[in-house]
Amino acid sequence: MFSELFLPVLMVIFMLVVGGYAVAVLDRLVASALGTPQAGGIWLAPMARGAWLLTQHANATEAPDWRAWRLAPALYLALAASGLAVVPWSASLVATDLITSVVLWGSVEALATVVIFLHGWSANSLLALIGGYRYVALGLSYILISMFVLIGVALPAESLQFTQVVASQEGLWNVIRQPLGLPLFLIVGLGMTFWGPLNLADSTDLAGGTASEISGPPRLVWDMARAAMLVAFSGVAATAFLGGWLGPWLPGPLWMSLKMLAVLSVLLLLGRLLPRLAPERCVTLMWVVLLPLSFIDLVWAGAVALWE
Amino acid sequence: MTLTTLLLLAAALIGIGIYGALSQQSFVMLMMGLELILNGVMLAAVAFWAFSGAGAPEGQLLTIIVMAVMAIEMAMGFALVVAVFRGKQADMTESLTGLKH
Amino acid sequence: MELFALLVILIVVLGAGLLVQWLPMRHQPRPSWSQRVPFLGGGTPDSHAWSRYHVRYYSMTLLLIAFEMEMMFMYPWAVVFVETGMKAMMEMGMFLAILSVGIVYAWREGVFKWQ
Amino acid sequence: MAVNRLHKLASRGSVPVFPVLGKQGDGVLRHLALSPQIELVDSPRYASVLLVAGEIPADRFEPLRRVHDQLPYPFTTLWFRSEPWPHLERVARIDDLDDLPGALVTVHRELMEGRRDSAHRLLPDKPPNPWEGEGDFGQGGEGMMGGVPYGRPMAMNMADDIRDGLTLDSLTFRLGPFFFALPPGMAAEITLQGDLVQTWKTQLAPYPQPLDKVFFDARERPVPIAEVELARARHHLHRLFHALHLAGLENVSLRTLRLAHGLSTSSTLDGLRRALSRSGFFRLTAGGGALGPEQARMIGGPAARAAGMDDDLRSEDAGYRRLGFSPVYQAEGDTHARWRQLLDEIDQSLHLARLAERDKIHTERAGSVETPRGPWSERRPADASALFDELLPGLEWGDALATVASLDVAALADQPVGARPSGESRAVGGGTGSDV
Amino acid sequence: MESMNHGLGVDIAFLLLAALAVVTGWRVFRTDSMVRASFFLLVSFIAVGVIMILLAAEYLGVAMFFMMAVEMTVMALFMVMFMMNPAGLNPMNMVHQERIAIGAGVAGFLVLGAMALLAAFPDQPVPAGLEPVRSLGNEMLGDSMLIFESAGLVLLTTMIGVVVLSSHRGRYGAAAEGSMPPGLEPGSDPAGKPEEDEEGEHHHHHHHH
Repeated sequence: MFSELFLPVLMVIFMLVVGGYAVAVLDRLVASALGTPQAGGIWLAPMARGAWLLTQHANATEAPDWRAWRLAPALYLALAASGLAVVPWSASLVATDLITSVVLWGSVEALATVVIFLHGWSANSLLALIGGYRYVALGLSYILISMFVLIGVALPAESLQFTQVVASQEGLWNVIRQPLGLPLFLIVGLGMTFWGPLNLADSTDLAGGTASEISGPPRLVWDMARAAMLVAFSGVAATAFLGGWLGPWLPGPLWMSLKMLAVLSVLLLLGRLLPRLAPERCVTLMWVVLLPLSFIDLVWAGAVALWE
Repeated sequence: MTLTTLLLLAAALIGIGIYGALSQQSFVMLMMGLELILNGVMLAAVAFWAFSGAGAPEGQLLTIIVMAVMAIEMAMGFALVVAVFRGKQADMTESLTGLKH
Repeated sequence: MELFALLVILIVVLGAGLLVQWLPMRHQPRPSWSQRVPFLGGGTPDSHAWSRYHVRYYSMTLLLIAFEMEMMFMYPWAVVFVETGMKAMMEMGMFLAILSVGIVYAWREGVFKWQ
Repeated sequence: MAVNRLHKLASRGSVPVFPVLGKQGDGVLRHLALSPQIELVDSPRYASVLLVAGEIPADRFEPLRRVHDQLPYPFTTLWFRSEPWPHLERVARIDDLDDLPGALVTVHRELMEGRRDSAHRLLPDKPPNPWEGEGDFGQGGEGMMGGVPYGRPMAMNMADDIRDGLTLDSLTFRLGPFFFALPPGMAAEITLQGDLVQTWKTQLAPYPQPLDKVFFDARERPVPIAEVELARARHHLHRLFHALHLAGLENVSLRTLRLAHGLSTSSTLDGLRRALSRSGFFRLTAGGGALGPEQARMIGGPAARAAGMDDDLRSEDAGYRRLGFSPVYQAEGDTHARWRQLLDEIDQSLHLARLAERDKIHTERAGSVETPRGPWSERRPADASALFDELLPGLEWGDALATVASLDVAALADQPVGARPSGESRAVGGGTGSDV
Repeated sequence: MESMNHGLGVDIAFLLLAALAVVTGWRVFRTDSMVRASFFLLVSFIAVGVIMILLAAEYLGVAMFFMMAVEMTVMALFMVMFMMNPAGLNPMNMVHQERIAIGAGVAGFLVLGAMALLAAFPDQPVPAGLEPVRSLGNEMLGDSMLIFESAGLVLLTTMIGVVVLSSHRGRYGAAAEGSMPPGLEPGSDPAGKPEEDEEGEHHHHHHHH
């Protein structure tokens, strides 16, 4: 009973906490590397920020949808947790090994759009509402690209299970076998965690967008959920494209965390280097440029899977 | 979790869907009722697939086709609402007598 | 059994998210009305933000629901692709071609622009 | 015991400051952006210290009270070179720019460790309209769309949508003088339908912006061209800093600010220009807002040159002619063209400054000078914020704010930078005037 | 899939999920805020999806999640766009012919319930070793390939129909401008033009079509 139930829960909670902290520290490292000096110790700053948010009072708007407003950050955190639960750390060490874990990750992405819109809507304030609605345009567009790319990954594995997907990359990692896959999937990752160029939900021109009316503990949970979703996404990207736990010499989980850190730093770097896209151009880009590219990636993956 | 309990649940969902579709004044809420009916139909289809269909693949395909019907019905329904709303800002089922003008 | 573990994980993390918000706020006073005015750089809104919001991409969303169905068909196809070989590739190629005709038509009609 | 350990930990982080800009306040903003321990935030909800930078005119006191009350507990205020309100107790007032960051850190630390108690709300604790117990079910509203449910009326549809004929609810609100994306001090009444601007009425014009002293001297007597061109380049870089923050490029905007801070004839723009063009700043970000010919003539200066008009007072000046100056201009006149124009002008100014410094050339023609805001012959360039009223309707929210950030509409102040407004008694303390 | 052998945990889970589905289904029509209504429906769909997973139809259950998440988001957008008082700030009663609706609902439930209780359905449970996704895939590409391709065609017609109906500004300019119904005989003035349009070509936005 223990290993069946409590081990997965402990694993996911451990990944959430350590992953969230790693994202905060890595973000500050990338910022100071790119020239924004960071005050105080980079390792201590996330703790100090969390403590400050816990002591700050939570804000309220005039007539919010209270339950949905408090539920949305927690739901986003729960989605990140279910994403992390599906990531395999080694052939046997995986929190929940569903037969259709690839489809479950697709539904986590779709439900993330629902939760972010709910967070923007339930504050009943203008800037949050615009942020929520703008994000849904992006949120509904990146789902298709993500699914084409993930189906391309599932082709050689002949199954929708992440452990099988990793097993199918025994000979060659998908990042080399399907070259278009990882770049497209990184764009989906930026969209899903509204980070950097695709940050239409909590952008600076909306004074914080969906999060412009929250402060104190709700904002702490929202930031932690965003960091956790970044970790979950980098886990899935490492599993689908970088061969998960496969790798010479080092043990499986160590390889997995190295690959996740690599994907995380690429995402954080992209987030700092690229300006925010205009929403209209973003939707057109997704549908007219990236979708055909994911078609090509799928056909490429099919051809390679057939001739192997 | 026997076949009858599943069918009772599906019947309950279909009942609520019928109530919703008939009682709501707004076109969009009426479509919510239809969605709930199709939800019950899908549950019944899977229940039959699992208990008395010996896992026949056609059962799953039927469920996917019902989902396709739900998606298409919803898309066309909202497109009609947009077209009608652009004509005359009406959303109540009573006032939508004619589609022509 | 994995499903049960997944549900437990969801419930535990959801509870943790709500608890972290609720515990510190238990003894915080309800903010005053002057603090609850939405932030507009010192300005005030005339009405509630909740309104019949004029979404500008509504035809894109409708197009998406129809296109989303393709996803439903493609996952099982991916599982049996290697077994069935070239036949599967041809069938899915036809399926994708049919639906991409719809997208090219929508693009020509300017559906992806802000209506 | 655990609580004050939390407070002690909280006091060690960076100081979240929400800056409210008064006259000559944006210089303070740029100075603080460079100090690492201060974190300038976009919304009062994210701050624990409200910094009032520069003197706030009386017609903006009401919005300032609103913003003051929107900070969550525990918070406090700090007044820089402006008179704090009498009824705020134990409020710090700073006049010297150099010890402002230090003062902010100490105020924040005191606040976190409880040595300084939080400021109190100024406005009464009353809903915008009384609603408890009124209306059909006591929520202050009647019927479907009537009454003031929970204190505010419901949004009604005022006018047809200007683009796709669906008449849905439009949201009217006033975007205040302290919204960081607008030029300091500007307030406007905006009507949106969805995120598309239907109408834009500028209500409070932005504060007149002070220019470098060298432009004032250039009107009386010949001044070295190198100094004029460096001041022009610094002004453009400061505007680029605000726009890049709005576009989400934090690091590049701080790099622009550092470049402006230590600007000399030897500094170049190439690294920055490559970073911007490679990141797609000129193609994929929010754009739009193309100026018509008469609008361009009305505003003048770089914005007009971005719209294809090549009039520049410098081309009539013999000194510039000797340096081989010819005005650079774009064609489209929209937001991206204005940014390309700005970068070209900075490049040109640095090039002219290098040549002029080598040959010690001075301006010849006194009486009129081409300021970064526009030509200044007999009258100072006036405020052009009325331009937004016709330019912005029809733009999406992001495009509208990008257009506002790209257009320099504020009028020129009668005093150069750093000179205290006549009303102030004490002259500015240590700090050199020019670096504000 | 041991979940099929009717363990106690599975039965409890089923009862909880059934209650959740019915209650949220009921709340859909009882709540005032449209966004809450659509997301209650989403919760009801998710509950049905989890029940499907319990029934060993793994793929269908999880596919329900992402399919319904997208549809309910779009449903929420449109309900807020077209419904008066979308956020339910003024509690409203948008119901008509209440009695008939309740009667029809209860009647429907009774009829189907009776059928469920009385009819004898063949008892052929799913074979243990069946892989649902693989059997669905083979079925789709093999015997019922025709259904699969015709579904694609129907989806194409839906996409074109949706774009024609909903987008205002097509390639040839706005839909409303200048679009006049054709005359009965070629070249005659448009048939069925309402009288009030006679007073000149003044193009009025509202009642032009």
